Amino acid sequence: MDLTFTKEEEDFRDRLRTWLQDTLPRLPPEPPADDWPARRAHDCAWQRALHDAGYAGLHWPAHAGGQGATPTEYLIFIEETERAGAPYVGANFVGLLHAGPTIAAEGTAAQRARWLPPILRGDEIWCQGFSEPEAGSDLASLRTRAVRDGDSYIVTGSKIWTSHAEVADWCELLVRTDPSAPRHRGISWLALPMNAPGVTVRPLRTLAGTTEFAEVFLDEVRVPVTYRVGLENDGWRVTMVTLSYERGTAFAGEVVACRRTLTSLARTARANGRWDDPVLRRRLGRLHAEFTALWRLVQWNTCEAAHAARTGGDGAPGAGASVFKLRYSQARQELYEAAAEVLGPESLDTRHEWTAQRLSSLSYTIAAGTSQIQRNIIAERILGLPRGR
Amino acid sequence: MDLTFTKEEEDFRDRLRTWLQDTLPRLPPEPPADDWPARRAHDCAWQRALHDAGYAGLHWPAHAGGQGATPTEYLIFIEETERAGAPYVGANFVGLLHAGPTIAAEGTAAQRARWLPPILRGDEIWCQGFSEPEAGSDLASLRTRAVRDGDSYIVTGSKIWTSHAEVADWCELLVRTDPSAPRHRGISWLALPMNAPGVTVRPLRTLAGTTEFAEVFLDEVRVPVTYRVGLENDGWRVTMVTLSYERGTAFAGEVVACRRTLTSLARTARANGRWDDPVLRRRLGRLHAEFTALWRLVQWNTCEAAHAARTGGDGAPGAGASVFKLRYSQARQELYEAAAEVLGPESLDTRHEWTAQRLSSLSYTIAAGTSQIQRNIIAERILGLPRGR
Amino acid sequence: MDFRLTDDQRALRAGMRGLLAARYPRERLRSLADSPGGPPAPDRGLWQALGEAGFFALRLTEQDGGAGLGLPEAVLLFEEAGRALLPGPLVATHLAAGLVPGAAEGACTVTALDRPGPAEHLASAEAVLLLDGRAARVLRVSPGGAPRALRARPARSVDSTTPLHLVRQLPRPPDGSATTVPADASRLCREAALLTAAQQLGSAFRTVELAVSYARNRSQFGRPVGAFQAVQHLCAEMLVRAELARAAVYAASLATGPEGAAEIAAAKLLADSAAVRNARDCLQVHGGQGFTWEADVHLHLKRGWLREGQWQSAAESEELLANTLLHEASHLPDGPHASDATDVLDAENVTA
Amino acid sequence: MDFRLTDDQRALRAGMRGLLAARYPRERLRSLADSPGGPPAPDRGLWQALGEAGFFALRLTEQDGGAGLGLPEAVLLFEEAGRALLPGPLVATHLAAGLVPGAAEGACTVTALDRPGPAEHLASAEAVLLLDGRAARVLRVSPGGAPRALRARPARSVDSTTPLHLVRQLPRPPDGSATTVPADASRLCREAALLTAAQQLGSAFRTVELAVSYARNRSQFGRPVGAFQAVQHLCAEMLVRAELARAAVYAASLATGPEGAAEIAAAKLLADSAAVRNARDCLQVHGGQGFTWEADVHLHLKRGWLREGQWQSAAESEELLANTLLHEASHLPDGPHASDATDVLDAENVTA
Repeated sequence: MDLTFTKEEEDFRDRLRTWLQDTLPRLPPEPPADDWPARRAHDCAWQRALHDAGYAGLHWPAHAGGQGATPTEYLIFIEETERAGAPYVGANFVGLLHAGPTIAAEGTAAQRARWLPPILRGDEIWCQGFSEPEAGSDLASLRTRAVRDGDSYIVTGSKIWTSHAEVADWCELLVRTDPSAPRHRGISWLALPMNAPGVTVRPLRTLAGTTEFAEVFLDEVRVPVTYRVGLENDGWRVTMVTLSYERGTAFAGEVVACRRTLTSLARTARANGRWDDPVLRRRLGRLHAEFTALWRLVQWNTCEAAHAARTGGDGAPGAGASVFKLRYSQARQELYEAAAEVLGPESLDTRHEWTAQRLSSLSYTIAAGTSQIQRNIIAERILGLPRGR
Repeated sequence: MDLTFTKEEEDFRDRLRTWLQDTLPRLPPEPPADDWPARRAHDCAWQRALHDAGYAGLHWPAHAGGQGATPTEYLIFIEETERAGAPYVGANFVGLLHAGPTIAAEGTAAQRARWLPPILRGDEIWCQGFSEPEAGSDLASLRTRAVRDGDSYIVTGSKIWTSHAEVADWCELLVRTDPSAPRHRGISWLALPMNAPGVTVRPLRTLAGTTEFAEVFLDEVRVPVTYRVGLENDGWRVTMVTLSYERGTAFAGEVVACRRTLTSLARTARANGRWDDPVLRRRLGRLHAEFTALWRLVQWNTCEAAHAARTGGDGAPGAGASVFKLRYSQARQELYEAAAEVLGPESLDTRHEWTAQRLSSLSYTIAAGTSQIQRNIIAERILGLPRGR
Repeated sequence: MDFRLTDDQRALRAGMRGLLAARYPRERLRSLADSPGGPPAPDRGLWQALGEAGFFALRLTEQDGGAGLGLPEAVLLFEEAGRALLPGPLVATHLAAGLVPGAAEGACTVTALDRPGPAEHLASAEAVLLLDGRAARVLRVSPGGAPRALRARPARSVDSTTPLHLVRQLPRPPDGSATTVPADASRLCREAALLTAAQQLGSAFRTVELAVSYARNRSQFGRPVGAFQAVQHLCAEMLVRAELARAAVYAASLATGPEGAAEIAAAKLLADSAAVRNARDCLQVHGGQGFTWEADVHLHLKRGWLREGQWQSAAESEELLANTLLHEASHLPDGPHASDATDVLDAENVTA
Repeated sequence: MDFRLTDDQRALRAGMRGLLAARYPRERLRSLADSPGGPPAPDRGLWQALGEAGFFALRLTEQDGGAGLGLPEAVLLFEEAGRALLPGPLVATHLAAGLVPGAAEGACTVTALDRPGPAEHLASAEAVLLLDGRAARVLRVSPGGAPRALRARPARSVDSTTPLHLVRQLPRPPDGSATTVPADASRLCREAALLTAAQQLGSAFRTVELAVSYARNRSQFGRPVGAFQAVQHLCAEMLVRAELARAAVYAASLATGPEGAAEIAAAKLLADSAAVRNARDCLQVHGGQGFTWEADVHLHLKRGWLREGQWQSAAESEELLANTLLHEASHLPDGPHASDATDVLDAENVTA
């Protein structure tokens, strides 16, 4: 057990910190939340800056154009960028964390050459077409179908909960290529050009009034067979690689941010007098314990992943990530409940960032596998309980 | 909506209160908790006193030897006896609240004449033989079998969680009379004489170190067919009448007692300084709300039962009793958790009554249908959700 | 004692439900929620219809133009209003009937405050009921903006059907703008808490219905999600919260005398929890659908957040209930139950 | 950074587990729990075996007869002790190694107190470590009774394998009976909290195992109860609590410097919750079986209750953590995240 850093890691942190100090003040201000083209431009410029400084695809393998950093270095990167208040990964999320790693792991050399460099440079944006209106937690029941027609698939169906669809160039798409196969078979993974004829994007309004998600309708969209990653009907396995990334270090930056928010809560409570209420104070103290432990759990999972990578595993976080996701999503909601308590009547004003976050936090126990699904995974895959029926 | 009482009800309450004031000071002191014969004698003497004063079987119908009181009068009886600190129903519990009402509802005239008067007079004690080691929540899977042999059944098997078995005269017993029938059929209800050859009682030690329960082993015990109540193989239906009593007003007295305990907690906390902790104080305040509402729910259920009785129903509480049981069992545990908080280190001493109660409260979310089972009942029978599989 | 509703009470409730179904159907709620200019002022036509139906005058005597009914009946009507998420300063206008001309008939809207904090529908109100002192006061205002005397600023309301101002200060008692009216402010505050609790109760039962209906119809993994124990048990706990709150709210509407304040505090506490936690669980049952603007559940959650901060917060209710306990404790006779075992133990062998 | 256990640490843990399996098998625990005369004194033979295995001297330097290891290794050993529910004043004797002759070798037992309250194994101890002041003190006592200086009375211990006294008062500093020893009391208190948390952690993981094993083997309604989602989800939450506590406890064992106190408070808080709530849920999974004396789960629950009150209560940990937050807040730079939107809103249009 060792939580200290090597000389190399400390050097990496120092270089990064210096670069962030130099770079962040020169960035343009954040665009308005509902101006998608401006947000795309902003996010891409940040990604380009990272790329030019040698930080793009930090934890991607070298053969995919990445820097081959260790998981520890990647964690340092997340921690330092978040602490410095750097822009979020934003529109580059799917490319850098889902589609890119999938292509890196499962794509051909030609596919890697075509798709990965523009992701790393911030030239192309990806979105995700997995969920469907009728297939939520039960992702494998997806119905969007792709029928082979010569060198193309003809794709028809609809997808939901697609972030950044309005401004994306590509969509990583799961389609059913063999309707007669068992649910988890017969699925394929396609790269869909968002400008293809037959693709319609309709913004989806969330309960927070925001439109960061969209529905994507596909009406006989023609996708070249060469845009398929992995074998036909092997898309489920290909996808699992991607999903396990989503359940891993993807939340690490958010934990750092939550810890900062917690500190701000204390400061605000002290300023407005609510700090004198021991019930609230002890609640904040317990949240401090929770987020401290969640950060340690991130480190634990990172070290496990690093070990797996060194010993030939793929470095993808295992089912243990469900433990983290389950608790983190709950703790995040508790954090913003506590924030409402700190704010008092001010919490009824949605202009307050914490109120907006309180609303958006409601999706955390639902998105990327509901808490109910996570508990099933833990019970069956980690604890080995018999399959629920 | 009317929570005031009629003149008749107020008169009933006054008479009862006067009688309790006269009678209770003359009762002998409570015997030690582990002296079962003494406890039987004590409980029977109290029941005899009730009988002689005209309060025995208050809510039983007249044809069963009861007083035919309304549910409201019965609730007044429970409230007043509990407030006055009268003895608990104790060893007479099964007779007065399970076996007796079952015989009253389903027995023949001869059976009623044989069994009911001794229950009401405190002459005979009943215990309950329903649960089995392998059939807990899944009561209908019971295995104790009864084979017909002339005018008798030959009964073999074992029962568990039987209160007062050491001192009981009779046991209301569920046995399987048709092993080939579906689970809920093929069960019969028998009155088992506890002194019959082949009956062995072994005390069962609870986590509180007490032995109020026992295991009952039955080795080819001969029970006359005339001791069967209801039709052969109709015992499940017969039993449901009994069980629904258990889930009804049976807890009403305990709610009154819990409200008293809560008041004592406040007094103790004030005396030992813990009242100054707002976290504890607000916790007690919330428990006050819970128990206030639980008492109102008892009144609500009582009025519903009274209405059902007036309009020809059987007065037995319906599935709504699960709502009460689910919340009450949880609230009782929270009450004694709060008590431990009030006591501080003293709570580690089992001589403290609240510590003993904290331990025994742990059974409340398990006994008489676990909380999980109660939630199933509410979801499926009240809310009409599809059967879980 | 008959806790159940009388036939008249059932008829009253059914009438209110019918009125709302006709005048305030779900489409109306949804169109209000989608108002492009933010939360709209109350619908004056509907307000007048409520007035004609006796919603505001309910508890005035017949000679004062009322129905001569009591808090139990008012609770039933407000439960229905909460169920339908009817917006508007319903509680304040109801309390103002007889105190502010036009309130009883639904000819004007009145909002109310017992302290600085959120004020609903302030800009459109004709009067503000000030309940911060011993006697109630009425501040007459001209609709169209927030009155200067309150130092209020408009909020971007989280509840998109309820416009909100955050009020910084109430005018100090000797203030010409506010007129004292013959009503006990603390009684009105208790009644406001109770009627707000009734609205929360209605919302809590409505989200049970929404969750159950969704769970019956939505299929995942080849069966209705309502067949999964995890979903069943969420729904069961929702019902328990609502039923417990109902017992508390109905009983509090009948309570008279000094213990009434504690009963109302219990009612508010349990109804607030039921409304907010049920909406929360209903959202979870709905999965991704629950996170969309189109589902109604978020409207219940946001209204629940607003109502739980009004009139009596959880902290205030809990402290009031705790103090009531202490008061009871000082009157507890030293019966067989009252002895505290601590005393027994303390008397025992101490090795010193 | 490599948070995972080293091979040496794994070997150390395996050695401890092996020692306990041989010297303190489940039958031994059960026979202690059933002792007719109440909770027995620690088994001196086992105590000596622990001493020989280096359990107490672990962190002394090699020249002082120790293993020269640190808190991370101690945490692993105490986790194993907690897992097996090993009774005895393990933490106090471990802390007393080097301060009380014989403690390091397991030749004597030492209990400890940081304030009046419950003292475990007081009657059989050779010394009491007093940690209420700045410097640690040692009170030498003759086994067989509670020392008069402590004004203690014996309790009927809820944990039937841990004899308890309730201590009324610690001897005031200039007291001839207690000798000052060269150790910082507050450091020892923090270490005691951490090692107690490690025991709770071991218990929390053990009750996960017990629950899972029972759920796999017990059938109801024609299938293992572990196939019911309600039971599955109880077990899943148990694991989450234990894993979160583990991350906190292991990290706290590595923490040095001023933030160490907060890390230890977090570890104690989360490990206490994990131990007590897991035992509680494990009991529920066991159904009626869990309510019997024969099931082990109640022993975990009762030990958990005892340990959660020792060294740092939840209230103390939470207040400490809250104050750390405030301290951090005062050092927070005004970066883009640090601005409080309240300030933004307060500057806006106030209509007054």
